[in-house]
Amino acid sequence: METLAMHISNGIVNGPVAAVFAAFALAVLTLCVLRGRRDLDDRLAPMAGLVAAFIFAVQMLNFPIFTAGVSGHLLGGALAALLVGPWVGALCVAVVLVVQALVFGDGGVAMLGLNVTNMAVLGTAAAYLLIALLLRVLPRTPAGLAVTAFVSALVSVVVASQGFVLQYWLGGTTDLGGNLAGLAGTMAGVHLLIGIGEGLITATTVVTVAKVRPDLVYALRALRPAAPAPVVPVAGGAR
Amino acid sequence: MGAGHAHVLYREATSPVHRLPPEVKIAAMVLFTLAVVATPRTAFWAFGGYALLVAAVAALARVGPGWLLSRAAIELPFVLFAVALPFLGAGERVEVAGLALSVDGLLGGWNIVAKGTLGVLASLLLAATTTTRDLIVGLDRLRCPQIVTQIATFMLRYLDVLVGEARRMRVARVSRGDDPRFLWQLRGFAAGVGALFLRAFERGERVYLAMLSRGYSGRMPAVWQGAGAASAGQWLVGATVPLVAAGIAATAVALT
Amino acid sequence: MIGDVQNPAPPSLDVRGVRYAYPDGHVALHGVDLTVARGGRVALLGPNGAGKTTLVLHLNGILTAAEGSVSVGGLTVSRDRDTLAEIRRRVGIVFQDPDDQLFLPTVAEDVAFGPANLGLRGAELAARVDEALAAVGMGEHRDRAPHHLSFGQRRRVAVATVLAMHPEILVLDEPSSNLDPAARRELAEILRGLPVTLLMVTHDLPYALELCDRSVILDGGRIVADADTRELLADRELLAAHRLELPYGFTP
Amino acid sequence: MIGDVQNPAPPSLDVRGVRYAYPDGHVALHGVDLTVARGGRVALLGPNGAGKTTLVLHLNGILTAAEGSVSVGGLTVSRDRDTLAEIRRRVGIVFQDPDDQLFLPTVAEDVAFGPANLGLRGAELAARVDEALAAVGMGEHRDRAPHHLSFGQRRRVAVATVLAMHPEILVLDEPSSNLDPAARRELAEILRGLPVTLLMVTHDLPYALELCDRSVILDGGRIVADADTRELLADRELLAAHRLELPYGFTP
Ligand SMILES: Nc1ncnc2c1ncn2[C@@H]1O[C@H](COP(=O)(O)OP(=O)(O)OP(=O)(O)O)[C@@H](O)[C@H]1O
Ligand SMILES: Nc1ncnc2c1ncn2[C@@H]1O[C@H](COP(=O)(O)OP(=O)(O)OP(=O)(O)O)[C@@H](O)[C@H]1O
Ligand SMILES: [Mg+2]
Ligand SMILES: [Mg+2]
Repeated sequence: METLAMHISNGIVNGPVAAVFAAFALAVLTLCVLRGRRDLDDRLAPMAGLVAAFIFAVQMLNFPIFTAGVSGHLLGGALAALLVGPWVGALCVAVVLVVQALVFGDGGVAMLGLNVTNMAVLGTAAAYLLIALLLRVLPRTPAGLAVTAFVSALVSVVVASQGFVLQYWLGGTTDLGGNLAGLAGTMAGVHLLIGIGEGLITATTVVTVAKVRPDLVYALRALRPAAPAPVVPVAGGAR
Repeated sequence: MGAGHAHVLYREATSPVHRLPPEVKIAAMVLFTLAVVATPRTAFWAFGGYALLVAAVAALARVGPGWLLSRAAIELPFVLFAVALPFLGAGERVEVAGLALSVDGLLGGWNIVAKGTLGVLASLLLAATTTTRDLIVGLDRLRCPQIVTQIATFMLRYLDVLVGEARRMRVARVSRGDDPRFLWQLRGFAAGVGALFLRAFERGERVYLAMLSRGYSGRMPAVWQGAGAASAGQWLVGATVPLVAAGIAATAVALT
Repeated sequence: MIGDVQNPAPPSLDVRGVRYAYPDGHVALHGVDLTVARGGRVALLGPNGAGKTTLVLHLNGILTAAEGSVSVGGLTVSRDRDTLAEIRRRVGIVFQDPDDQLFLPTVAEDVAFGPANLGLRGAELAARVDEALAAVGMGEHRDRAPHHLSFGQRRRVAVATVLAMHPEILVLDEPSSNLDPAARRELAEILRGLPVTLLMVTHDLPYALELCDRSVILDGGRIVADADTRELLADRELLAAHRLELPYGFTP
Repeated sequence: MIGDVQNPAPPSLDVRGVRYAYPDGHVALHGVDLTVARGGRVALLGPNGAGKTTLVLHLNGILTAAEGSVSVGGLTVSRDRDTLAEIRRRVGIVFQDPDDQLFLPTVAEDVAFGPANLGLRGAELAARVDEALAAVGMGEHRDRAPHHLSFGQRRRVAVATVLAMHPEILVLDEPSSNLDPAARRELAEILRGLPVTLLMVTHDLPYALELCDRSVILDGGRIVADADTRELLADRELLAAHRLELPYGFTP
């Protein structure tokens, strides 16, 4: 059983494919910057920082799965999408990846485009689409929010892992032949387990925040206009 | 709570590498890595050249080999992946010590280990010689959009807030008779995480508002930008590493 | 103050009918009116949970009133960035919790943060920092990390961060708490010497008398008294109705 | 105290030669000796940064002395889990910063946390919580989030969390700061009525006189005076040497 982590390091995927994905990631992030500027107010700025810090911290906790040295970590795309929205959310995850690549050597700098595509773009996008769908159909209760958070986190992790499979298929430096399907299966299986952990953490975190400070949950503000946020623009500064 | 400008990997020292403006170091490190990745995997001598280059910069920066190698362990999962490749790879096989290994897999494994390690070492050298604040200043000078540097600034600061609030919560618990060995032994890891998140947010929000009260407008004041942007001379000095690497890479491409 | 033709200078602080509810629905201010003339020195008294801190946070637009308005030297607090920046330049707030105020890696940098945001540089900036740190007696700790200081030391640095900005209007939320008695007196001496408009929240009534000629009492989110400090402190019944008491053995 | 054959009960607190340096190398305590007999009431005075909070954090093993030893009712503070648990059961500490004390989602849960860890359940637990909250006048806020209270309200809840544990030894770090004057007096009344050993850090000298018959002065990490509170407060020179002063108009 091989060991997989989500941060692709240098040399796993060939240069041209990495370059194509870097261009793709850059284009998407540019869009996020343009759209995110509108979202980032006095409430979202500290939240974006905290979400990034939180993801950074939990990504540092690599945890072993199975007995055979397979390790994985949380990705955070769903948490980011729920709390700060898809645009700023993708930026948060991307910032984490950039800083990790630059100063921790976690994920190769040359592979940054691939990592950003998988975790920041695919992961966040998949999560947000599901969130948008589920919040509309599920009841407006903490349980509904918890299910939304759990499912979107789980799915986003699996989707992100399949991004790696796609990239490896396109430009893996070693031809795995028939083992590619095996790689896809292993990645999906491992990340299903990671996704359950990620789903639990995302759900409890978001439900805790929503209970005390519903005004802080972007998804609830943006997708449930029926429950208007308080008129105050900057919330809860006083202690 | 503090903005911990010296992260865990920073090595306090004064060296020519430490003094180089951050934007130069970031650009050099990124270009170096790109050159390494672009090198054909069979040009073994080229990787030796890169290793010498890394060693030279490490010596200049007064970073010891022991420190570098122990910190490079972050790469371990991918090294294991690389070790598995010779078994998984398709195509022609060779016999090594009684095992039938894929030639393509062996080369692929080597490719990952060599390029991955060089990339990790390069970023560790950047980390060892650059404070997080300088890193952000560097990104800012490289025209990174302000929203990104702002998120990065807050992220680095909130890491301290998270750690600080986690410490406070632990002190609060143990002094009232609780006995958790780890944060996640609280009544469920997740519940503790949710509470910690909220606490850290509210603390950070108040700090942010207090910063606004003192005139913060999304960007750290210009005095923070250290000694000023890099001069042409500094850019030239910094360019030597990626230039040498590019030379090696070009030769390697031409030869294979 | 309305139609005050004699004195065309606008009041330093003008709070009108401010109502505020926290996001959790808790209403902290039920229509507060307060005017402080330029150079005025006012103590804001009241029991715990009265809404003093909440009111303070309205004075530079950190919280925005649900109803009513706040203006600072004639400038109305709004969401406009430039107006807010100007208001925050004029009003310096020392927060009740020093941990909310300090965030940079060293004391000196933290004190420099505000003036640097005002555009000061080089020697001028350094002089501001030195002066402010000397005023609170923390000069020797300038290179230490603020979160490695004692609570009282952090409070002093928090005061210095605001003094260094030379604000026109100084708002202090419980500045004397956790200070040792000498530091308390030294702070009073500094405050007395500053040519600013002063609004000071405090539970320490003798301190209020020492520094402010006028006092207002806030209780339950409403201003319930506004008078000369000496007179107000002499009204035991009024004080008692709002959980205020003079310390034993003290007569104003 | 050594060889005290008349009174075989060990002192409640026995601190011997405690030296402590923070991880950044700053030495906060340079050999502190302090003994408090069972039922003793001692005020711990001293300027900002003297090391008072650091000393307090040694009393239940949150910090561990580099040299010297601390014992509580004869039990020496060590790293052993069971000993630590027993010591933390005996010693209740109210921290200087209420944010170091409160961490649960509601006030009532936070107050119940300590007694629940002592094994209390059901009606008995509820009674403890009600009693403690009533003592600090926060009963009506029992279902609110502690971090949504005013600073003074949080301080009161922090006191309640410790009162609810019925500790044998009560250590309070600046309990009266940020309390309104009535709450301050009410707290003094509660403390006077409790049958405990009391160690109180304070900058409020009249408050120390009101509650403690003995006072020690800590300065620069060393105990520099230890005497009857009234005598100590009468020694103006000693006080002044350690940045302590009596408030204007107060005579002990
Ligand atoms: N973040 C918050 N969310 C909800 N309610 C809050 C928040 N902060 C304060 N409150 C409530 O608003 C009211 C006013 O609080 P405020 O902090 O203004 O009181 P204060 O007069 O400053 O008290 P103190 O003297 O204790 O500092 C209180 O009832 C308090 O519980
Ligand atoms: N976490 C820390 N790291 C390093 N030094 C610290 C830390 N906390 C406190 N100190 C230093 O240790 C000394 C004693 O601090 P302590 O908090 O015990 O003072 P204190 O007597 O409680 O003061 P105050 O009256 O201001 O609360 C001070 O010089 C302080 O700067
Ligand atoms: Mg207050
Ligand atoms: Mg202290």
